[in-house]
Amino acid sequence: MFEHVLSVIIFLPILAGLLLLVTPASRTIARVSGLIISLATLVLSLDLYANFSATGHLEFVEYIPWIQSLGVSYHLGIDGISLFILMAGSVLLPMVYLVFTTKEKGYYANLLIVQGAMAGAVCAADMILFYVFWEVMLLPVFFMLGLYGGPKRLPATLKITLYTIAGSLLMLAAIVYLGVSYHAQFNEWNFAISKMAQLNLTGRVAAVAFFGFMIAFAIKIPLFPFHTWLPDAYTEAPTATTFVLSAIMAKIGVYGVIRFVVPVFDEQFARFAILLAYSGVIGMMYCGLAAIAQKDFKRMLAFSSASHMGIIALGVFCMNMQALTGTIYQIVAHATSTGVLFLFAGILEDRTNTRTIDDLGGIAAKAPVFALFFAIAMLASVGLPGTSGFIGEFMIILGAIKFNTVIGVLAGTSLIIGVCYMLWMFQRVFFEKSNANSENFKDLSLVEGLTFLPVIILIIVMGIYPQPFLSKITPSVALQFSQNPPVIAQTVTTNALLPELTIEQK
Amino acid sequence: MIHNYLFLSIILFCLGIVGVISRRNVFTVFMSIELMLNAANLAFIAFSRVHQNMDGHVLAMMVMAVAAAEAALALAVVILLHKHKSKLDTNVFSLLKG
Amino acid sequence: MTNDLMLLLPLIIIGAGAILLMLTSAFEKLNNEVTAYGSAIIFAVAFLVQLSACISGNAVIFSEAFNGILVVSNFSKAAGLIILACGFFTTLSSQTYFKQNNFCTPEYYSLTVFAASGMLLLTMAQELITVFIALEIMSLAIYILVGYDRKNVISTEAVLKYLILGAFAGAFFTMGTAFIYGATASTKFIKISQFIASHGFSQSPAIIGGSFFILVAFLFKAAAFPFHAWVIDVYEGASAPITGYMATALKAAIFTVFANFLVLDGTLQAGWIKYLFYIAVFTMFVGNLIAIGQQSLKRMLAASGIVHTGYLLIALVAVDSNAFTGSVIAYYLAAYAAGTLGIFAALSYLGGAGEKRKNFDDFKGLAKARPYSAAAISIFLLSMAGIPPTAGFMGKFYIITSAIEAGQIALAVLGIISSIISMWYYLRLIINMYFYEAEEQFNESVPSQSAPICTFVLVICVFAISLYPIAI
Amino acid sequence: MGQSVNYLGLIPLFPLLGSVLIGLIHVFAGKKFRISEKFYGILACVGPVLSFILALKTFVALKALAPESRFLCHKAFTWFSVGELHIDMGFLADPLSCLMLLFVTFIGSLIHIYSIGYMGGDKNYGKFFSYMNLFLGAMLVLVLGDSPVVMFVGWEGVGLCSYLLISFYSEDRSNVLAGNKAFIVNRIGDLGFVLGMAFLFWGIGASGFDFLSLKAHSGNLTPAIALTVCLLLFVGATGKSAQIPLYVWLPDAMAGPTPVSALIHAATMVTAGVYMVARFSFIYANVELAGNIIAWVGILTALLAAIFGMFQDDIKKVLAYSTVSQLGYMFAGVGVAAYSAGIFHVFTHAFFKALLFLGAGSVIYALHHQQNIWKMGGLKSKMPKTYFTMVIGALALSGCPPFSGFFSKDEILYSALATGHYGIWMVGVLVAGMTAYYTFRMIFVVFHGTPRDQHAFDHAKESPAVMTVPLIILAVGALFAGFLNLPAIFGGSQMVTHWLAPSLTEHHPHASLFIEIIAIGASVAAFVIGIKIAYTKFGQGAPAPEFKGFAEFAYHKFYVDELYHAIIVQPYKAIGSIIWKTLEPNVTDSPVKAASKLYMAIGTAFKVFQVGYVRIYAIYMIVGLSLMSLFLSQSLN
Repeated sequence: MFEHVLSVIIFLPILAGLLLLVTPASRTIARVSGLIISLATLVLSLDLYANFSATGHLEFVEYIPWIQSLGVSYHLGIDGISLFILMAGSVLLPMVYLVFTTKEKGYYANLLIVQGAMAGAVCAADMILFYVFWEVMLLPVFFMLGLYGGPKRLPATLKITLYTIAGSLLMLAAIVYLGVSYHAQFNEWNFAISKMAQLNLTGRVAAVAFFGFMIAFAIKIPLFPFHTWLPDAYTEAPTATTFVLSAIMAKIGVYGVIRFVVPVFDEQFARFAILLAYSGVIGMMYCGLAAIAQKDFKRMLAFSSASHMGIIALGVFCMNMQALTGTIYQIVAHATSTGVLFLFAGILEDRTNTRTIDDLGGIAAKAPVFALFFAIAMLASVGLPGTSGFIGEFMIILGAIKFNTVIGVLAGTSLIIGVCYMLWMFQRVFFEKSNANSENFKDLSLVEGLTFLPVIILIIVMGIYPQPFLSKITPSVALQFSQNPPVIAQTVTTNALLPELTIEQK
Repeated sequence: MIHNYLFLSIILFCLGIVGVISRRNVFTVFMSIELMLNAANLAFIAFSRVHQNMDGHVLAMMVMAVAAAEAALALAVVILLHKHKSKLDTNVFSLLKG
Repeated sequence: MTNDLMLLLPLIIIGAGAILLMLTSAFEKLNNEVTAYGSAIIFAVAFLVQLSACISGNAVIFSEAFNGILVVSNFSKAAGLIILACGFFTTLSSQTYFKQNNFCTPEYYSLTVFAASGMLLLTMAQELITVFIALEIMSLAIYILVGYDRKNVISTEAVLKYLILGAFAGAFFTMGTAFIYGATASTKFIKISQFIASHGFSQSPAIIGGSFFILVAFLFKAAAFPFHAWVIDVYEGASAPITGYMATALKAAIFTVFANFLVLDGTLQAGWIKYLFYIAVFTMFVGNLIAIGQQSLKRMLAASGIVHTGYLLIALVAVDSNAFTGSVIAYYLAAYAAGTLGIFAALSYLGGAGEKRKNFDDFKGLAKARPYSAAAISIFLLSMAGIPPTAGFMGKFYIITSAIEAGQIALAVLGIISSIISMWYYLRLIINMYFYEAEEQFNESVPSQSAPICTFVLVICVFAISLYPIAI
Repeated sequence: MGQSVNYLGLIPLFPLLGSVLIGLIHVFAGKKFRISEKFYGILACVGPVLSFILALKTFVALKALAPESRFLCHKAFTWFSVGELHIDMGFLADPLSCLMLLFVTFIGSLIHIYSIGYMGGDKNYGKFFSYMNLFLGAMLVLVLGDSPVVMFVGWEGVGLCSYLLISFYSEDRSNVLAGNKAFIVNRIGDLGFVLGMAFLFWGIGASGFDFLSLKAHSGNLTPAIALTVCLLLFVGATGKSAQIPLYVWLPDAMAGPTPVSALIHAATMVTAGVYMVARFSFIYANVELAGNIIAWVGILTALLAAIFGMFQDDIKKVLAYSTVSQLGYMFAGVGVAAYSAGIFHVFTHAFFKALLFLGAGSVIYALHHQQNIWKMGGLKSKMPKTYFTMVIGALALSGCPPFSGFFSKDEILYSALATGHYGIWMVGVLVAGMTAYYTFRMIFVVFHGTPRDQHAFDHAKESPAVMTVPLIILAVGALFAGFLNLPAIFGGSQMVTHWLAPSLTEHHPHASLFIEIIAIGASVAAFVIGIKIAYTKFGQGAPAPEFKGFAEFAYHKFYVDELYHAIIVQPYKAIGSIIWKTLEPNVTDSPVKAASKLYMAIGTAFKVFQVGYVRIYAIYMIVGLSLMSLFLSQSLN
């Protein structure tokens, strides 16, 4: 493994994307080169994964000073938490190039850029660097949504962009506040994420900074009630963008919470965790219920994704090891399942020219492979044991019960809510009789089938044999909790309704 | 003694301000500005006297020179304005707004 | 003395160059082209000299020249670099601009260089009357440049407004100078500083009043609230390259001298910080609110210029008068200049004959017809909006860091909120360029390559500056 | 800890592999290469049969051990391990699971064989067997799982298969809706299961979350958590085993092919709840309140379903309600802490109910998918084998001595009586009578009397051997399975109860002979009365009755489905559309919308200040300057 592998994973796609944009390449060239680059990234990531030794600390560290007077540096590294988000991106993105063949050059170029930027945000070990990538990853989304989106794309574009930028600028202020506080407390400028955990933050300003971070991440995740950009954006965006947004970008929001908020603002976090947890749970239920009212399957998946993100975020707020590990696992599981579902939705839309659930029917009979794959992804998304979706959800619910019984029980309802709309949709789209729209539906081609096959297999493998993955995650998670034993690990909310059910801290 | 000079200077300055904001004729406005500059000059001279050095005089001369340059430009602008609209009312020139 | 002259070499080159250009423009054989390139060469030479001075970096931070009237510091050098670069790009953009607009004479370039000489002087000035003279050298040249299109009533109206209000502000400056002179018997910064140190700032009404008036004049030139109203109209009336020039070089010069003046004494700065705080806040927000409703691109950019003035005022509020380096201000000025100049350079060749394209809607669908220009403009806008990895982001980052470091957390947060507000009108142009179908073809050929090249170079600058680290 | 044997993992693996294989062949090669039905059929039976053989092997191995150490386990791999949570993908064979294992694989194999005939000609033949194998695999995981979490894998897996098989004829919307209903209702139960597991884990799971460790630490549970766990797990059981209030899905589930109804919705899956309660007997035994609740819910379900069963006119619906009713018995049994009795009834029920369903399937097959009993009649002569075996099944179901159902049902009723649950016992006896009534109502209407639909009757003929042979085998089971647990009063040794004893935490009540005789007497009397009424009304053939009053109410199943629809489904959808149509645009999104409106409004308003008059700009300056000076003078004072 060579030294700068993370840099290559980040900048290879970005540079390739930029190069595609500035050269008059044809769209075929764009697609092929995008595919090659993303496969190259995949190979590198897999190698990285194989060599990752799960020490819990950052690995593959790269460190180049940048603004020495402020301690800002080009500082990369991954641990068990970031590794999986990075992997999710690397594994999933090549599919887009294989499946969607007829898009414009800029589409593929932007995809490449967003892939690199997301990798950068995940690998960044310096807050400023993180912020840079965090913002950069929005730009391709902006252009893809605005250029290649649906008919109502402009308001959606504006909404997501302004919403997200507003959040992230608040985060910038909070980041700077952290750096300055570090300077004040240790008389040294530093913006390294890992150093911030040593900060002793109290008072109102710290609480404001905490919300600066939280709001930024809450918008990205999106956490109720900051989710209102999501239905429009997910629906109007071209499939690949929705895919990127839901499968990976939303996860980076959760990642941000784990990386920044939990270790740094331990006190504030412990104080507001219950509030945030309710926000997660309510969001899960709210979006899940809204999903049932959708006529458009893409929007339904959008709400479903938002609903799942609520539960994923909840895992972070429960502040125990099972829930947090569950969250990270669920991040990957959700990325694979929902991501693939969005791609399938894209295929459905491409082939039938409709997104209305009621216009379809009987596809299972016409396209058994497609239906099979769709069903597996759907079942993973509803958390069926034996698929990837179960492990994470189970651990999150487990942790939530420990954290607060009421929240745990509410979190459990995701088992029911998710399955309602999914089955209903599956029934209307895949079962029943076929009609004019679905009469000539073609099953997945060989290339498409082979494209999706690894992910479908991954979904099942991750459900049946998750331990190899978990063993890479747990050291980092354990480290996270060992860093803040006094506050976070001991915060257990007493259940006001049924005090005798409160789980004791051992 | 100095106070009297200063009072005069300030009164002139204020008159200049009032002229700028109340008059609409371009000429009068420029003259009002000249008045303000001259008020400053008066103050310079007066302070120069107080401090018993000639710096103030030099400064006044500089200001006058600059004022002259400004006035020259102002006249050119006035001519231009007149060419365009045949009027020297500042309110006429409000195409740029909003 | 020789040493002093060496330090002033860029200024001398520019001054001599300006006079030379003025003289040569009497010859009819010298057409606009030659003058344009001539002035560009003058700027380039001066820039390189300044750059070599920066790099060779004589360790003396405060090298006095001319008996303390002028001081060459790293800050002034940096500001000088920015101004010279702005001049360079402005002349080249103008060259292209005047292929489509025919009110140019060779004197135009001479005046550009003259303005630059005033600005350079301003960055170094450490004496109030020198400041005044430099200010007027600069302003008079800019007045003329604003109204250069004599046939155009808009342009004339712009110069009228600018002239009246500028002279009005100038009068305040002289009055303030007179007060300070009255109190301290000197107009040198160093003497004023000594006087305040011995007598105290708040004990001396003349110092308070005088510095107040001077502040007003600076705030006017920098277009801060409530002295901002002119800037919108004047920018609209002026030609695109000159608007860019005003927005960047002039602002750089003003903020340099403003900072120099403000830090001459700690108590002076402390006395005004409270006001500057509110002014900064109002400037940012008023600028934003004006920008929102604008249909004309230049008016929007003018209003956004007001907002950026607000950010720079944050930096001013946050400066530490005891260890003043001005690096944050200089960095922000450079970052802002790169973005703004870039846009105006692009407008110089995209505006069309007689600047027929000036509204947001006129640029709909530009990305299809001219993808590279649209991309460049987008990058500039993103830089102005402060989106990484552009220079504008780093500038904003430094400003916020310095503000929080100085304990001005509220100001930092308000600055952030303001940039959230500003996001929409920047994105609006990008959206117009990219996400709409073209209403026209943009098919006229670009008359000359210098403005496009400027645009391209500035794109590189936007990224290059962002990588350049500074010390706070 | 028990002995480790590797082949335990293979037991569920065979059908699972079979399922994958058949599924792949069906999807990718089925149409292209015209794979014959025979090939599918044989392939499909290999897995179950192999599993059955291994189950026998397991049984032999267990038998060889001393009763108190009858545990075989196999930890395939660490499934997931995070902090104190450590879950192995482990399998546990103890007497309880071994019993389940045996009859699940046995009946599963039989039904697979039967399906070869029944499903003949279906275009999704391969798909059917793939699902069936998948089901069997999942069921075996459920049975063998050595921790609640692994059990839950099977638990949800069988639910999935149930869904897939109910909506097997997916072109018909009502079938798919029935499938959806089954899955969703099951999911509601699963929520209880998951929450129960969570509480259990935080209660005592930290030192090992497999059944053996849990059992060892069960004393550490606080009463509150123990009760919570019991009730939550029981919620899970009500979903899977169709008890009040979640029984509604099971009758609808009859939309699936009949072998599915026999295997999943009668013999195996629906009894999982009982199995689970027995599995957790070490907790339930200590929480009497939970036991009582379970017993009452069970017996009331039995009553309710029996009432519904008396008025059904679909042959499968009759059987479905009878299943619900019998499941109620089983819960009554485990509720009064007679776990072995409950499990024994599961065991016998599997035989006779599978038999009845397969028999019904045979009838339906013969009549070309006619399910309405009022279109049948007199089939006795046409289908003697079916008739004969079904009567055996019916007698077993009705609790006629000495058929298997008699012994197991009697065991439950006796336990209820002996532990002092008189109310439960009385209801139980009543239900026994009703069972006899509706079962024989069905038998009489279908097989006796005169044909009601002559055309269908003429074309009806006995089913092929592949279908009747399983019927006969099951009939033998239905006849004799009861003797395995012959109580002492009949000279038996209660083999099953003793066999199960190491797995269960159970206290056998020592009741007098008198009580035993009362229990047996009442059951037999109820059976006789029930069958008598049925014979009087339907023995000679009767027309389809008109339902009035209570009967009509019962015919419509007390309108429970409609009620659920009105108070759960409709509000759920309504909330969804309220959120989407009202809340989202007008409330949640309104701050954003208001902000953007305000933004544009202020932006437009601010243009007013740019009046364009230079004089006014100067006034701005002066006003600003004056205000500043005002503050200045303030601050100086």
